[in-house]
Amino acid sequence: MNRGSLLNVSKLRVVFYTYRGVIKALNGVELWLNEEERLGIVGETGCGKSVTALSIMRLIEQPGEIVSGNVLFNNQDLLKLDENEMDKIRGKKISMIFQEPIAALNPVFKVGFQIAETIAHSREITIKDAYSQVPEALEMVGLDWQRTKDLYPHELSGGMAQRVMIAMALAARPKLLIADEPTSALDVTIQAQILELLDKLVTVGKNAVILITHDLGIASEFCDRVAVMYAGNVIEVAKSEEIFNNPLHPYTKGLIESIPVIDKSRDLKGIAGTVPDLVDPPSGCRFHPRCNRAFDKCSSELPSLLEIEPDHFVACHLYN
Amino acid sequence: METLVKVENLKKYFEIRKSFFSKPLYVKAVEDVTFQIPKGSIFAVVGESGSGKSTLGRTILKLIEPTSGKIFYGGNDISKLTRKEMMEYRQKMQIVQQDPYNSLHPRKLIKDIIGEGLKIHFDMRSDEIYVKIRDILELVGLREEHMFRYPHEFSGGQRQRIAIARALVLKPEFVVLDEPTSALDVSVQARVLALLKELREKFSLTYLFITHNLAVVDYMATNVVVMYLGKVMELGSKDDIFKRAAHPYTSVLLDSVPTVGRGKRKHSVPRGEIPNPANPPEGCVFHTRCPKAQSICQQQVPDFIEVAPGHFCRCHFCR
Amino acid sequence: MKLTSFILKRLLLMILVLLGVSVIVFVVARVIPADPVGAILGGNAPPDLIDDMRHRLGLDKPLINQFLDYMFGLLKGDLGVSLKSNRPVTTDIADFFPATLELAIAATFVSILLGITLGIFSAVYRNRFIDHFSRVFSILGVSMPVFWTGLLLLLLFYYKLGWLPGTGRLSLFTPAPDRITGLLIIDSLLTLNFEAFKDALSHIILPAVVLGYSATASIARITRSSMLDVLRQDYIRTAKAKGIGKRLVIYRHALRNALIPVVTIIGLTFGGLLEGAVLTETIFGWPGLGRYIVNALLFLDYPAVMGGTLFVAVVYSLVNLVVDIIYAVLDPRMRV
Amino acid sequence: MIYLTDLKTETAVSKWRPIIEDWKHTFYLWRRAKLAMIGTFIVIGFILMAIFAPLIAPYDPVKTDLPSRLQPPSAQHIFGTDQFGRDIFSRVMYGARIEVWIIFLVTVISGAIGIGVGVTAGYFGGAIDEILMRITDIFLAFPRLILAMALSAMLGRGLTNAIIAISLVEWTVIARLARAEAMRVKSQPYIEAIRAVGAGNFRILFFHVLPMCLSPVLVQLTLRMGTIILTAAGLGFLGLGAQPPTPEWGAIVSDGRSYLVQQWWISTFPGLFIAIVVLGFNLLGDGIRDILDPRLRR
Amino acid sequence: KTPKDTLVIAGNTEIFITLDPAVCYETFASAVVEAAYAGLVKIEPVNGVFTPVPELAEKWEVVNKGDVTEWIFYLRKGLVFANGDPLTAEDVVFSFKRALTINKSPAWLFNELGLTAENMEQTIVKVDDGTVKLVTKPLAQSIVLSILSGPWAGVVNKKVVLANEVNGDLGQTYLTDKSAGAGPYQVIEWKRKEQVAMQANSRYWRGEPTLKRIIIMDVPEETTQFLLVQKGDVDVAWNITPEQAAQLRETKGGPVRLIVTASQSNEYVAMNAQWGPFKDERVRLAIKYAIDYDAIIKSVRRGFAILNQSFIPIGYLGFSNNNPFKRDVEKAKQLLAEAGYPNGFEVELLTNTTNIRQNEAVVIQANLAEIGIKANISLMPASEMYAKYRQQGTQIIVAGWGIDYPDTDNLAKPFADYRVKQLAWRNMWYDDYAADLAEKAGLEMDNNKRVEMYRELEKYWMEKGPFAMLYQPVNYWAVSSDVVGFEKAGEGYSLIFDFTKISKK
Ligand SMILES: Nc1ncnc2c1ncn2[C@@H]1O[C@H](COP(=O)(O)OP(=O)(O)OP(=O)(O)O)[C@@H](O)[C@H]1O
Ligand SMILES: Nc1ncnc2c1ncn2[C@@H]1O[C@H](COP(=O)(O)OP(=O)(O)OP(=O)(O)O)[C@@H](O)[C@H]1O
Ligand SMILES: [Mg+2]
Ligand SMILES: [Mg+2]
Repeated sequence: MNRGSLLNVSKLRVVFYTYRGVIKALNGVELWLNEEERLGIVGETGCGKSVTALSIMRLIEQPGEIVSGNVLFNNQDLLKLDENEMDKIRGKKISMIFQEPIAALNPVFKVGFQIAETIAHSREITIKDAYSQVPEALEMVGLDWQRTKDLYPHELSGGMAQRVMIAMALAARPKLLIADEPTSALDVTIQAQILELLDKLVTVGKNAVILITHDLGIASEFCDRVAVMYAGNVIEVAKSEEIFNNPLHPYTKGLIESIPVIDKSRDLKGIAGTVPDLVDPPSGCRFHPRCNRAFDKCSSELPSLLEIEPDHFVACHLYN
Repeated sequence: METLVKVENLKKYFEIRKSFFSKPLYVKAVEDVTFQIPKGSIFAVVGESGSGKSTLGRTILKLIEPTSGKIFYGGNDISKLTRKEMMEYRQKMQIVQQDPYNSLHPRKLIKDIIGEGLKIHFDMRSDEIYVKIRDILELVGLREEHMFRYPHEFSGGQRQRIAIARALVLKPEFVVLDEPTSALDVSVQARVLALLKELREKFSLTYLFITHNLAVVDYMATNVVVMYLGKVMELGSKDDIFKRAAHPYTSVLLDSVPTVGRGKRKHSVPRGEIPNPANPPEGCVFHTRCPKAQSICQQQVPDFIEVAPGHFCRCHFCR
Repeated sequence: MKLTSFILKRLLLMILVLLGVSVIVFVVARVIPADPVGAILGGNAPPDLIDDMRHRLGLDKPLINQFLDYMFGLLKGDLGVSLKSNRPVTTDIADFFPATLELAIAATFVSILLGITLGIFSAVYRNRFIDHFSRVFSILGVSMPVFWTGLLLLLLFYYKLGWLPGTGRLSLFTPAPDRITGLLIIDSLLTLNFEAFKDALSHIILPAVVLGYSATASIARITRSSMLDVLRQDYIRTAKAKGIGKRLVIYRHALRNALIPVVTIIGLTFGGLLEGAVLTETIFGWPGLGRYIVNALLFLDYPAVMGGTLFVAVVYSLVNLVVDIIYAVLDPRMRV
Repeated sequence: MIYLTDLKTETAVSKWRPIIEDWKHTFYLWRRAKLAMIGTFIVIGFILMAIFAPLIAPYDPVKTDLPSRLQPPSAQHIFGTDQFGRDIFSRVMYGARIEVWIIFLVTVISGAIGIGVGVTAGYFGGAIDEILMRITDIFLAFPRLILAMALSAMLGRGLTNAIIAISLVEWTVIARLARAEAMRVKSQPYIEAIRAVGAGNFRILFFHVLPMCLSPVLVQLTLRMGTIILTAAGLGFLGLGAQPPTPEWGAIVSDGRSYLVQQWWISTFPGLFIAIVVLGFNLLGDGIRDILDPRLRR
Repeated sequence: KTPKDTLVIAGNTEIFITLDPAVCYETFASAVVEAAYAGLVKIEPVNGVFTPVPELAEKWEVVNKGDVTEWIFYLRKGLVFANGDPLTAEDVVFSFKRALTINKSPAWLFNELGLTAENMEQTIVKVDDGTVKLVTKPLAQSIVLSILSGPWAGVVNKKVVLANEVNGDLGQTYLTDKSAGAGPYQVIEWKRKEQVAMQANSRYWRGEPTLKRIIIMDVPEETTQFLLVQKGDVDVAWNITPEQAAQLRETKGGPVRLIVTASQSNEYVAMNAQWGPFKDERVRLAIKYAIDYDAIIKSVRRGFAILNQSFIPIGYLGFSNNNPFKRDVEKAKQLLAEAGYPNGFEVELLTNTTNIRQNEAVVIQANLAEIGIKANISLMPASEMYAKYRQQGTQIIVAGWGIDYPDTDNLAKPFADYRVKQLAWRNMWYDDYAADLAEKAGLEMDNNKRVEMYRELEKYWMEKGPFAMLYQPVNYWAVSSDVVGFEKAGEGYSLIFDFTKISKK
């Protein structure tokens, strides 16, 4: 059952082994993506957004482990590839940008080198040859290449660094760009710039995007579809207007009602309780201890992600 | 309304020396700030990162010494007081810091973290202190047994509550809240904000509320000051700022905020980035990024003009 | 901070430090309850001769005068005359320092090679057998008394196997290369004297290994922890996400960053090797400064002790200055 | 009042729980780090050896017995005997007491001076820092063995003075570390928070900054145990350490040096013990460092 | 592996200070000085007795003039220095005066003779190019001749020395690492901490020695030396340990032989006669009975020592082989009790850091413990120990006396005459009877009478003196079996060493 034409993640389970026990970080994540589509992933901190992204890239490391599931990318299961084959996907077909752009750049190499390295790898040319394409890449993201290529990461502002990251990520013209909170560390003004830039480049480059964010506003404005995650599960997926105007899952509702919005004075509800400990997660639906509409079944059975309305998927027993 | 805190021409410059021999450079983190905080208000300070918000809050509390200017608390000038003389005010003025993960001593039990101030300021027996801590923890939504835990056992929201408890246990009148929710999830943020509102009612507190999130300002504040590169750009009541914004910078900020449920929306994207604070632009500091900038803006520093009663703006064109 | 002014500042501070060192060394050398003159004249000499000698050396002057004399001498670059060798201390130092320097460099080389390799393996294979092995192996280096390892290796490689020579810097009948730097290996290369080069190299191996091994642990430890630290950084994740492969990630992206803190330790280690080589020098008959200073101290040849100590302090400070500069070059963040 | 009370309910816990949890966590990390475990056992064994030396040692460690001199290891003398017929095993056992004493004193003295100087310099900064650090630099630039030799020659010979001399050399390393740590800690928000509730410098320095500096210093000291033992041995080599017939390990090894080729057991066994104990302390120190690593803890 | 005409010695040259005859005073270095410089006379061991034989002087006359003695030395004809310059009386006079003017360690030996810097113009006189006159105190002849045979009395080339003088140092700097003498060898270089190289002097009056080159490699560590000689990389290991020597003694017939000779020195324990319990001579006697001499010789020296409880060593005038003390704990305890110390006392036992001394101290400590005396060992580097010793600051000390010139006088005076401010004085044994006797014996011309006097002194000294003489050490070297004649060469060692007697198979 392939729902997306580009990427299909199904039943993805990831655990981390720690002293307190096994953290069941992903508990059967379902996610799909069509070509040129933009998917937003939102959720509270620790719900597994980054782990999902890293699993797609196969970058989960000790003490973590992908226990089961499939990640089909162009109908090829990435989890079954060996490291060498995977290296041909990373940075070429799928690339990624991260939250702290300055920290994500290697402090001892000049910007130009780091971009050239990426280009060299993706086109399978030498780094020397790749330098000729650095100006184009930098200009694409609106940077003065003459000046920027010889700077070190610490000499960049956050906004510039994120532009460099974007240039690096898109230089290889990947099919899929995964952006893990690309703007959370930036000011609103810069955030707006970056998002606009991304929007432009992605439209031109016809890349599919997974945008991870905890700002529902960003997801709403940038993405075609939004997936809401909670404690290691995708609990609701829908078109972005739909999900904000007609949230079905109690968690999604709670989340939306917690957001202060300018010019819309209302009481903020918040969601009672805290995110569960994933070492010993609640049985059944992991949200049930915080859910004000929970009933018996919720604590015993994990709801699966079902299409309740056209293109609107929810994992909640209320809608069965 | 009665004024609780008044700040006059407050300046805080940080010296950064590039080398042993070269002349020192200054970061003008707070430059010539003047305002009054009415008693009982929630006085919000907004601005981009590095605009001097935290420095302003810390200077008012005299956690760092102001370079010049006056700070009045309840009519008394506290800007020149020594550490000893400040003691009395320390109890009345408190702070909740930006980062809940680093604001609690990692090797102390919660009861010691909260009890420290009590031991310093009040001559209390330990069982009295115990009761006080228990009560304040209950007030912020934690329980007695939490006293005997270490900070790392708490989530961000809980830590922020502990920090609030630490500030409130001294029965202060004035609390600086330095981005109390920026590290928290929205669902938790909503609850912390509500808690803060509730506590203000209960103890008739006055807040200096620092944030970069305009939506939160809209939800919380009664008065707002907008800062840019250490300078106040605009100052007024909440409605002045949100409904009748006079300064282009305020408009830019407002315009940049992403909003849910409105579908894809085209922003008027602001230009450029915040300049190096050690080397701010001549004239109006905002001119490099201002959509309305004229040649005058590059040369002349705009005055701080009262565009309406209680609504001030620092722009050549704000009238 | 600009590099030149940084260096200037450091040099100024260094002078201050050296002033302190010379004051302390003077005080310490003079408060020791022993008699240099007696030592020069030997156990049998009668008291009159000793008094006469003391007078001739100016040792009967008030301490403060002696101190001032000494400091003025220092200003002129004069470290005084060794009581024992009867030569200017500077000459002695010039004689013995190259050997020490050569050994310290070779030992540093060994310890860097060993330490960094072990450290990287440890970090990359953290908590596996390789990690455990290389940690224990490197710590054993500091744990074993130097003369013990030294004699053991001598017994094995010189006596039993006969692979390496036993003592000195050159074989007895190998003519020394013309002195240019005083470092035999370099001099022999410069003069294209390959026989001397081979000979000098084979002589330095054992002492360098013994000395270097003792300094390996700290380098290995720093490399390991710094490497672990770097491997956790965001930019390593970025590099992996680029798909350039594990080897390149480690060698290109992690190593350079991980080695930055290692450089400081290498500086400290090098300083330690300069002074700490006494026992190694003794076992391998290495004509170095370490032995010179210790013997001077045993002999109470205080001008030599003071001069030698001061000299080592200068070298130590210079080495650390150089290290800091290298540090700044390696780490662009320091180059603001 | 919904926001004030509706936190997740938890089962009641005792006030000891955090401490027990903390220890459980430490224990877990410790068990996972095999080398740290080995190190701990070595160090504990070493201390037990020191405590129970009189019970373990079959012979008087200082009594000479010339007829049975230079005997190779045998059932009677498992480590053999030295040039005076003293039982090496007994000497090694009793020697543990001396080593413990050396380590204890050096740790206390150099730890106290180092932390005092380092924390003061780091916390106050400015001129105080500048002065204290220059003094530290002076001691650092000094050739260490020479300084120790000179100092112990100055103070007079004997073990205690040698210990003082070693401490006076060792403190610099600690001071640097403590200073760096104090500088890091003092700029942490939680220190400012404590200042905000009205605490003075003294209170902050002693109750808040100092405790944070202890653990890295402790780790460093553990790692330096080896250097300490070996420096003591080096001083013994020059007649400045323990005086005979004290069975100090370093002294035994260096005495036995000239017998190494024929009577290998004289210096090999104590040498082995030095190596093992130093290894133990190093592994323990590395382990403590890992265990204290905040990245491994929550 | 070493060339046939070259002798390679591995030795610890750390103690080398200078090779200038007027300054050099260290045993090992003296061997080099002796090889490079010839004196008027030379000491030869003849049947175990040190006998002065003519060297540069082919004969001499002695004229007794009451309070002084005149010595006329006639030089051989046609003497030349190693560099070919002629050697005349002028050089001899210059050399002696030079030593007195420089006034370093050996100068006091000239003073012993009555030659001083003040009177040298009158007492050291060139009669003609071939004749030298010395005016000395009226000392026993053997004293004078043996002092004049020492390395300090080696003749230096006046021309060369003056040509290389800097700042009026009389060539001291120049002669530090070079030689300008007429001995069988000449020093060609001394690379400090590396090697001393000597070359045969083809102009030596007795003829060029067999070995053409002698190289002393600096190898500070004994074990390394031992390995080197066993491996054949050197011919001689100069400083081996007693254990290594003992090992060689047992393995006969290998490529390396052990060479032993009696050493010209003494090892003793000395008590400060003015310190606490030691003021009482019974206590001192008790200690002499407490010490286990045999054990020390057997265990510390591995038998490489000769039991000798007198200050007179084997081969010296008056040697009697009289060793009255044997370990007797009961007697020692009884003596202590008589002196009022039945429960013993505590004392600081001082010695220096060499292994042997340290080991001796440990045995003595154990011995003393048995009679209730608690001795705390205090180890110091030699320089520091001697400083304390010279200030009369010791309580009980283990030390040694290296003989300066081969006459009993050089032992009797230091050990018994406090007025020469030597050992007796350092130990505050202010005994006029002993002092007078030692002095008188030195002035006695009749050898038989001298012997009697020394016997008497010895007896008195053994009973009352503050010294417990432990033994006379034995020298030992590990020598490659290719080397011939080393025993002969080393026969008078620590006093003289004669390289000319060595050759190689
Ligand atoms: N290296 C790791 N070791 C142990 N646990 C981990 C590790 N990485 C992630 N986890 C756990 O996996 C869960 C999911 O983490 P993840 O980083 O995906 O959250 P997130 O949704 O990205 O949160 P945030 O918004 O804070 O980035 C968390 O409970 C976290 O504790
Ligand atoms: N201790 C200091 N030394 C030097 N410069 C400082 C110091 N503290 C702050 N600054 C500088 O002062 C300026 C204002 O800093 P401040 O922390 O007040 O900004 P902010 O508005 O609180 O930013 P943020 O939103 O990131 O918290 C910045 O440029 C900062 O670099
Ligand atoms: Mg994340
Ligand atoms: Mg701030």
